[in-house]
Amino acid sequence: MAQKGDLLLQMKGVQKRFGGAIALRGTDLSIRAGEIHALLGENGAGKSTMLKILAGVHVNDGGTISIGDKPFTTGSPQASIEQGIAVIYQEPSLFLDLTLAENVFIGRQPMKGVAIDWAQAQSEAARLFAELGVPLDPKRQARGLSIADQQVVEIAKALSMNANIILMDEPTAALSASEVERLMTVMKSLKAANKAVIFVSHRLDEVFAISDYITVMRDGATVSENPVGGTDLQKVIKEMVGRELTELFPKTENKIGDVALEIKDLTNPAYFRNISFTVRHGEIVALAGLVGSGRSEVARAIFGIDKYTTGSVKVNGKDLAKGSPVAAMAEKIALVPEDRRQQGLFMIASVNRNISMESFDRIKGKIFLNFKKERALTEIWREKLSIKYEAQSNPVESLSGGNQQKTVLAKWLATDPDILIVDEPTRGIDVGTKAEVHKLINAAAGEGKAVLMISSELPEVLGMADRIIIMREGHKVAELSRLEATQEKVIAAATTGSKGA
Amino acid sequence: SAATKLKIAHIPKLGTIGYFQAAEVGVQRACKELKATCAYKGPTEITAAAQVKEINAAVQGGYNVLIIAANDKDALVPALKAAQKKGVTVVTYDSDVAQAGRSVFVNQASSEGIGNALADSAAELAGGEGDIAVLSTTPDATNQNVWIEFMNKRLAAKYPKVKVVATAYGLDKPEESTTETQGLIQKNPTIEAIVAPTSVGIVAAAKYVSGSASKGKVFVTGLGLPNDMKTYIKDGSGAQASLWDVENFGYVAVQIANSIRNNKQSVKVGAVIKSAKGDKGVKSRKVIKGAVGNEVLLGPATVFTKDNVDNYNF
Amino acid sequence: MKLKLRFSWDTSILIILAVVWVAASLTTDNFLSSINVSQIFSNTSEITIMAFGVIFLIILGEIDLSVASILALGSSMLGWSYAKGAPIWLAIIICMAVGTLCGFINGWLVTKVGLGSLAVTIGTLALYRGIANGILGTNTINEFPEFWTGFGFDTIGTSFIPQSLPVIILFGIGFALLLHNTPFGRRTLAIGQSPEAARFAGVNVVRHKIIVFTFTGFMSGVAGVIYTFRFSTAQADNGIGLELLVISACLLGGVSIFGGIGTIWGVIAGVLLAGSVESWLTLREINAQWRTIVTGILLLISVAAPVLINKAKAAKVRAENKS
Amino acid sequence: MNFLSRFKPSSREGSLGLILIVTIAITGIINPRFLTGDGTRDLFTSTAVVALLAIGMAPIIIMRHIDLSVASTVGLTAWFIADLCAKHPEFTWVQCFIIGPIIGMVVGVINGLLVAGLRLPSLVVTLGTLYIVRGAVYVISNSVDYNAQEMPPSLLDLGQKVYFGIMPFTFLLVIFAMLITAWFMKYRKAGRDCYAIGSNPHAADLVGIKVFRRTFLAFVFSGAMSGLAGVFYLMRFAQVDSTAFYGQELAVVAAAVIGGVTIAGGSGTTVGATIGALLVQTIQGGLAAIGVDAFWKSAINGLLLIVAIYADRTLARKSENALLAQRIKERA
Ligand SMILES: Nc1ncnc2c1ncn2[C@@H]1O[C@H](COP(=O)(O)OP(=O)(O)OP(=O)(O)O)[C@@H](O)[C@H]1O
Ligand SMILES: Nc1ncnc2c1ncn2[C@@H]1O[C@H](COP(=O)(O)OP(=O)(O)OP(=O)(O)O)[C@@H](O)[C@H]1O
Ligand SMILES: [Mg+2]
Ligand SMILES: [Mg+2]
Repeated sequence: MAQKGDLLLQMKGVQKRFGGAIALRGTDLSIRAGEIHALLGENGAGKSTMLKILAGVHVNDGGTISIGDKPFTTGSPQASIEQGIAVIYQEPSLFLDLTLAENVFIGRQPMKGVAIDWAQAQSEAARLFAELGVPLDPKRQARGLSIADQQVVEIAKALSMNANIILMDEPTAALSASEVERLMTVMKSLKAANKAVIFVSHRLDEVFAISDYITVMRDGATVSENPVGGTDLQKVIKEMVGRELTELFPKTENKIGDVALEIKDLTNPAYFRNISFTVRHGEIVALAGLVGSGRSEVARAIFGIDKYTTGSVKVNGKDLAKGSPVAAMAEKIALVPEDRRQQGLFMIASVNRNISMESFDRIKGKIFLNFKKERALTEIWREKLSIKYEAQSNPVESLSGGNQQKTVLAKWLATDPDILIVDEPTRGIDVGTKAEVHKLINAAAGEGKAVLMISSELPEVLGMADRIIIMREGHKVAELSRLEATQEKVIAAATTGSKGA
Repeated sequence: SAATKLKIAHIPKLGTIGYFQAAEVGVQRACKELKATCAYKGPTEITAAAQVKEINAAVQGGYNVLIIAANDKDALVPALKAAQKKGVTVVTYDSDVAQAGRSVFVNQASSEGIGNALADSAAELAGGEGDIAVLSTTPDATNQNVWIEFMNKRLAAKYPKVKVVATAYGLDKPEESTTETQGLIQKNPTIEAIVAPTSVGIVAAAKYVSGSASKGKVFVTGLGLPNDMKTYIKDGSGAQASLWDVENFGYVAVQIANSIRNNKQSVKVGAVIKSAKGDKGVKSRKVIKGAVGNEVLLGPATVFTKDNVDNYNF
Repeated sequence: MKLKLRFSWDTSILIILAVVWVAASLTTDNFLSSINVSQIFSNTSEITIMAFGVIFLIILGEIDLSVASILALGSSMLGWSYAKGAPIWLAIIICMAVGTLCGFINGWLVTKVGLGSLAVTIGTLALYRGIANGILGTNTINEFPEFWTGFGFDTIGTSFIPQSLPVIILFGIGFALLLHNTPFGRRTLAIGQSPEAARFAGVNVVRHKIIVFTFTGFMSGVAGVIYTFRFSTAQADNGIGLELLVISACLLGGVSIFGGIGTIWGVIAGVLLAGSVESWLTLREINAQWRTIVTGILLLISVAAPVLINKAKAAKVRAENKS
Repeated sequence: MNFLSRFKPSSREGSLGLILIVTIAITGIINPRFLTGDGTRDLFTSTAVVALLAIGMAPIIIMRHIDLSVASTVGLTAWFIADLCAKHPEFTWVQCFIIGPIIGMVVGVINGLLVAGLRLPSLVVTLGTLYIVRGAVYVISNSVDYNAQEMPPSLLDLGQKVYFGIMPFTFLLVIFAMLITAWFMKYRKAGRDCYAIGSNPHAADLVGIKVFRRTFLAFVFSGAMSGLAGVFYLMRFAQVDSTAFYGQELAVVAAAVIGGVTIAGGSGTTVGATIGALLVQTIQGGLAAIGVDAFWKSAINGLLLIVAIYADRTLARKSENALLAQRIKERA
């Protein structure tokens, strides 16, 4: 067993190229036992690539890596697992057909004699979920789990491996405050057990709350490594982005117009009941609540992905047909979904094909698509959102997580919607760009668009919204104006609000 | 003009089954006598489309005689017509095409003769009275349908107490033929004989019966190769089978093609064709009017029983 | 990575096709003769026509195994109605209408009833051919007007161009444009890549699938017309077993069986490759049994070659990076 | 008790079993002889080959692959064994049962190396080997075929052997294979890996599953089962030529798919696959036993297949709805 402070992992001058693109140009990182080490950097800086090399997904082209005093064996996830490394990937990749218990223990199921001991696997999994504060049913299939719950299962899986080095690539991106707190408790106990945690996050407040060390990366190289006491927020941001950021939530006062979207008594008994609210032109309304409170389902119902049983959705006073995204799009509604890999993007398709997917009218001649216009459209949005990619024709799966998220935003903003529904719009986006995205959303509202924003990041909710609607277990429990809202009030309503409200 | 050198393409229904392999032996025997070039162009699936490809390729390859057992009486005609226009002699055997597609058809035996033989054998196995059933190939197999028709006529005339109560189709596959045999017996508990005028169906039926509770109660007869049927003819299930001399079949077809091509032999109905040396003692064959047009008969079928089956090896 | 692989697949099949053509014309006298080229085209005409529909389905992530049965049912209805006295143009329309209806039924069962397309079309494979069997029984209809039976068999004037070729070229260009240059084609690819994301992108997945199933049926009906006239035969077992050849042609042409990837020209190259190799071997008098083996080897090479090439490339790149 | 409950079919297999029983009952009512000893025995005998292949195919489909070469492999083994037996009259059933799976495994190894080793799409690979193996039988056999007289009597006798009046030896082996694989797929890590690989191949790599080994072995297993099925084929038909079992691969896929093994991978069981095979055969045998008009038979067969899939789907939806209802209760 490692002692606190032992050097567990050392990476020196690590390099990695993908075809022509250089992801890592000589990165250093050293991790000690009993330490939580944050890895920060802009989208595309190479954080995930670093972790994936350790996870055995990629092989580094240059540099040296050692685990303890032994050289690190690269090349297969299996080898990494055997060397005591567990990974929570940025994109959850569960086995949707299998139960949660199986997902946690796949390949390492507890045995009784020659047979797998299912009862034990299930009780172990249940224990892990409870520890993380999310009481999921271990016998349930993973299919249909919300992205946040999927992340919880991923975390449980990594914990169950009992590894010495735990890599966490944006584990909190999909989680709301209370789950994040639980996770932090777990991280602290890992630290107490003299394990090492590498933690990647774009939520800098969390980073400062829990890490012992902070390494900042930029353009594939290490910029700085400091103990958390030896640096501060502004300094870290400057190192990451290369400039000062004065305002994170640049709220502008917009002229608020007529009601654009009116939701009345919307009910789908399995997910939400009697939800009513309005969003006016020029207004940003936030839907807040814990993971699993049913916010995404409300958004899906409005946009027509799912059907609702009773209630109504009105756009500019007219009833909107239920269950038809085509009808919703005809009314100029856009929905930026929460799960970019499954719902937002066509992973093997190129960047420009993704961006033009909802905007054929803009790039079409009479019948045929005009590829030139398509490329021009992509170029516009690359500039607006500073999306990083090597070529428009590259598949989006080769983009970094944050840049994938920007692509989803781009394709929907390109439709120039009247009503913009965004579900976790800045999930995985770095601070610099986050400010850009917020500016864009504000600008959209400024143009008179109605914006409905779902977000689990409280500062974002408080900083951006004109009004906040809070949901708990499928019910609307509170509605607060910008002036009334405080962090405490929102959390209180989300966790204990009465369902009758 | 001098006799042209024969270049013969033999196109059976299916290249891979014993029946046509036996015919090919006869084709080769004739080729050797005639010093002709011969090729066996058996398709691997039993379709007209596959045969059309073989026909076209043979014409392009410079073959001047086609010996064909047709998978379809009409679908081959356009291709065969085109071949004939290029001076190719076409002789069909075993199963015919429309008159326009060939010079003459060599028929295994008169359809009536086969029908009668089937009827006699079935009546004998059923003991002169009782129910019998038919297991054929496909519902639209020309040969089988004609034979069954003649069999029914003979039964009505000569064995009025023998009744055909059901007809099933095994598609010339062991799997389907077996299932259909089971079905026949389950559906018609009273049947005493199954007539299978197909070399695949008869074996499947005989195999099933020999291993079921019906052994000794239901008897199988029909058209089958002696080697295929030996086991069931001798194992006490009392099966019978009959067939014409398949090997001579191929031989005769080639010899007739040669007579047409090199000896300017007429094949109008009524003409007489002198037989070749190797034709198992037959001196001459007469062109008669068949169901489709002019045809030549191969000769009677042999009935294989446990007393004679060991004398044959094909 | 993926893009390069797709590119290599297309190129590899084109290279193989070129090699086959050169080798064939060097080793046989008449491979490139007008009559043989015309026969390659006419022998593959039904497969090509059906593949134009099936490729859209495979790209969608679905499959249709019943195409050859639809061909047979359409053909039988053509013959049946013609024999009953319908004018030939009406009989042709009936054939295509029956095909369209069959395709629609497949699509309806898959999308509205929610059954898997593989299972459904294994069922309708038996069903459609069975209906053809029930209607025509042992009958074969083969008296068709000369003008039509020449179609597909004859060539245009004295050239080597078979009459069915313009139809195929027309369809080919039309479908290539449809798949690669229209929103409809883009949506087809999108559904195949991720049906869920397509729904979020406002694609009416159900309607789209029904449309594609329906026009695949229509194309099978067209193939039925060509088949009927090419062999001058309307009967229940027309085109039996063609479904696997159609699918092999698509796969040979680089269409991903998992959906989302495929090109029309790839499929055309795939069909031509299969047809050319078969013709070559036939001319070389290599018997049908060996041809079966060669078909299989060709399929294996077409998938293995790009992967092996890519592996070699990657190894080279890695070696360069290391040094 | 505990032991029994291990094999208790989940609701999916339960619903399939129900459909099977209903189908058998309907046939039995129309023609009672379908349910007599001979009738039941025939049902089992005629299902044995396809069921064995479906059991071999199930793990492959569960892994999101497919093996289309099985029917050709059956043809190859059946012919090869008959050929060997014809040349070695001293052979008994023992040699056949050893040689069959070995020949099948050779094909499986080739498939496995191509699919697992090079990561090629299995549909294309096995479509290729379907043609190659069948072509090889054509060429090797040179159109020679074999009949009962050339086969070992001990093998044919075994093929006729029936227990309890209804259970043929071959189907007993099928049940044995079904139970072993069902247990393996549920209670061994390797079995669970198959489900994981089919469910999310990419994630399977990430969690360190030995994807190559599992995939490779699944194809070898399927090959072995095809080889054994080749022996069963001989025991049943006592005749073989180079076209034996031609074109039956889709029947095997149909059996597995109807048995609830989803083509998209990740779910299904060998118990389901076996029931699926029985169902397909019951429909076919039932139609023969009822004496349906030959011309319409294939149409009705197709229709019934669709009805069976529909019924299964409806029953499956019932259990989904039950889950949803439970959720609604929770939320209330
Ligand atoms: N498989 C791949 N093929 C090609 N390029 C890749 C691949 N994976 C990553 N890259 C590129 O490498 C660079 C670093 O990506 P990486 O995913 O490590 O960024 P990151 O720091 O994790 O960003 P984010 O915060 O957005 O997740 C990016 O430019 C990305 O486009
Ligand atoms: N198809 C489904 N079947 C069963 N349960 C589901 C399904 N979809 C979602 N759930 C569950 O329903 C609950 C509500 O999920 P939902 O996605 O609406 O949460 P949310 O409030 O939007 O949270 P987040 O913003 O984190 O996604 C979750 O517990 C989720 O696991
Ligand atoms: Mg990342
Ligand atoms: Mg959500």
